[in-house]
Amino acid sequence: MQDDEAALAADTPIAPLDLLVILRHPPHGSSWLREGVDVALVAAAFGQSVGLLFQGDGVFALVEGQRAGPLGQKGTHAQLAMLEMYDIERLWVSASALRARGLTPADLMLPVQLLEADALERLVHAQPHTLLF
Amino acid sequence: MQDDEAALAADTPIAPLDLLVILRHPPHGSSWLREGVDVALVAAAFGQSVGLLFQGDGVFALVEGQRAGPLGQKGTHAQLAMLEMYDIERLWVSASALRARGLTPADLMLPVQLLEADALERLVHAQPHTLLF
Amino acid sequence: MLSYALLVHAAPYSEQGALSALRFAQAAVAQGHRVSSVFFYRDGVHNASTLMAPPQDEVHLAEGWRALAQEHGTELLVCIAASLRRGLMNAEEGVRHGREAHNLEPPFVLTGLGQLVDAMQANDRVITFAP
Amino acid sequence: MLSYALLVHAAPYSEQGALSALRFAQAAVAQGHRVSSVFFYRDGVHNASTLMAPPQDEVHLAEGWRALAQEHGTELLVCIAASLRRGLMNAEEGVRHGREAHNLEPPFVLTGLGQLVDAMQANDRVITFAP
Amino acid sequence: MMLHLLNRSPQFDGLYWDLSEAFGADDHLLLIEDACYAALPAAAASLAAFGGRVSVLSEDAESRGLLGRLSDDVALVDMAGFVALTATFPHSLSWF
Amino acid sequence: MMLHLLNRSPQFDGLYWDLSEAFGADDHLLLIEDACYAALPAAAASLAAFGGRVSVLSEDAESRGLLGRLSDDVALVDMAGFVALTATFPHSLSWF
Repeated sequence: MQDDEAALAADTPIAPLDLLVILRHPPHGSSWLREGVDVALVAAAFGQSVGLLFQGDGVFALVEGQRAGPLGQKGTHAQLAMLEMYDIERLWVSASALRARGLTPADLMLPVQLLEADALERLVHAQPHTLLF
Repeated sequence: MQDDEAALAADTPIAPLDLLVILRHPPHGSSWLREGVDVALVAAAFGQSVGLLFQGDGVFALVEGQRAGPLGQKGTHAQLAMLEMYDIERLWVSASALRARGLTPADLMLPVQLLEADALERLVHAQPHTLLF
Repeated sequence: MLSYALLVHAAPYSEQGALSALRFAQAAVAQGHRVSSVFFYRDGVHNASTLMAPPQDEVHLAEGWRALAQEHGTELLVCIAASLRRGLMNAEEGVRHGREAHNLEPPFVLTGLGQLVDAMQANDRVITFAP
Repeated sequence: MLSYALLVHAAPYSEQGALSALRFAQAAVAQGHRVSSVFFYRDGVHNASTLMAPPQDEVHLAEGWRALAQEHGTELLVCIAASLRRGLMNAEEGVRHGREAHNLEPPFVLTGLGQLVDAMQANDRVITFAP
Repeated sequence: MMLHLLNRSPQFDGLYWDLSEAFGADDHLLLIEDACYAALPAAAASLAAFGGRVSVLSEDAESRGLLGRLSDDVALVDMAGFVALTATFPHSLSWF
Repeated sequence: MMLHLLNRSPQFDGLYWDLSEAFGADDHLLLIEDACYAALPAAAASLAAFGGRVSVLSEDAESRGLLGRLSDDVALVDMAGFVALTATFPHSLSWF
């Protein structure tokens, strides 16, 4: 699924987007993730350039093979599958968060760019608007 | 402030109460603690024997010198000061939780009994009804 | 066959806990147990709102609880102190507080924490579902 | 003098975040800043309830927000999608959903997430208050 | 004999610690909701204190895409099994 | 230059870790609500990554009984100072 598994090199410039959404909460157990992605989708629908950064338990949102829960809890995987349709193609993942959870990009449902701490710091500081969920 | 700072000895029997309330959340930042103590006070008002076990950040509820927050947030210290009036006199504190936060019984507003893990386990298992907040 | 009381602290739709509680209650009665009462506390009180209007493709939690009450006689007890500050009130409290509306109706019943204490004594099991 | 938008995720009375947001807003206007809008999302939508009835010795959060709107022209924007599933609706939505009551009134306004996106662009600062 | 219910991810390690203090030799731990992530092999340390007396709710693990990824020493139980555990153990305590 | 707002106790160490990954050399951290407990000397490890660029909201520390107990290298700011920090730093990010 990966078109670029390499960590962002230290000298790669990071272009500012209109909005960066950081997703730290795991999917399913609460609606943080879903309601965070909703903001990203709406901003994109309004023509903004939007990127997502998955940190902490937020990386679990990308695990392949998720499905709706019992009683029709929708989860977020279907929402994430729509990102490309909304031109949200910049998906960053904290490399340390992924490692700590025993996951690799091959476990994820979408291609992502891994960020070590230095690059993650540069990404966040390059953005004019960031929201965290 | 202490009438008994010693940890519960391994062979001390623990009498069952009608209700044990475990308080794990810190005061002020949320109403978990306040609404947990409310349950304890109501049970005591109904004539039940009630004890409180402070674990984790719950030990911060006992820190001396708390006051109402701005805008009149009440906190829980005033509530805790009423415990004796409700005959809630069995207050247990996780010794490890207190140590991890750099606190000693002298920092606390009420006399408590410290419990190491073994005694804490015995306390919890001796109770017919336990609620956690 | 055991009698259960459930204690629900979890807000509807914000956390999974309310759904877990409803699933558990349905599974318990399916196994022949009795779910005597569900006590809603803290943000769990919002499970009782008559104004809840989730999207059609999502579970309607308040409907789920009402069905449990109607089909299995489960009491739906809602803490009055937790409710009033959070914006849940029945017709009687609406009048008392001079409001023109209310958003809590039977089978949900506003009640005090004493009922939680009673439910703990009266049932074989008490299971808490939290955010 | 800067213009601020606040984003409030915190439920009233359950967490301190809603109080912190109100305190911050009051302090910001006291310093001559403008708080253009407060956007209520997730469980923060309950801040808007007309049925909120806290004890008399506690802060009335909805009143606090209304005062901010009346005295300083702050827009009080409430996410409609987050609200409906959680049981907050205005008169118009009440009619649309066939309910006899509603619990959201001006100066609180139901609106979409697009208004949050707009508020982020239109203000110098966006500050989030969460549970 | 006590059944402990846990619903938070291993990120809440203070919670796991507090639970371990109260956990007895004959107790059992059921992982539900976001606690399912504790059943991943990478989170084994978070369950070390519970000595294999751990189950995970299958429907919550399944919705999260975790079936086939879980530690071998964590048992899968369905919702009926969850109810059965609460019936078997005279006391339940929920940690969150 | 970024102002980071944090409102959870040091128990949430995954949160502190994630924040530290995003924290820059010219950034500042303001502890509010239950994050005040991070300013206790016993929690110094939780703030090590932020190199002394840390303040705590005085009214939240005071209501918790923490005044006089705080680490020397954490600055006290009142609510007006909180507003001033958000004015000084062009961007703010809340962690919770």
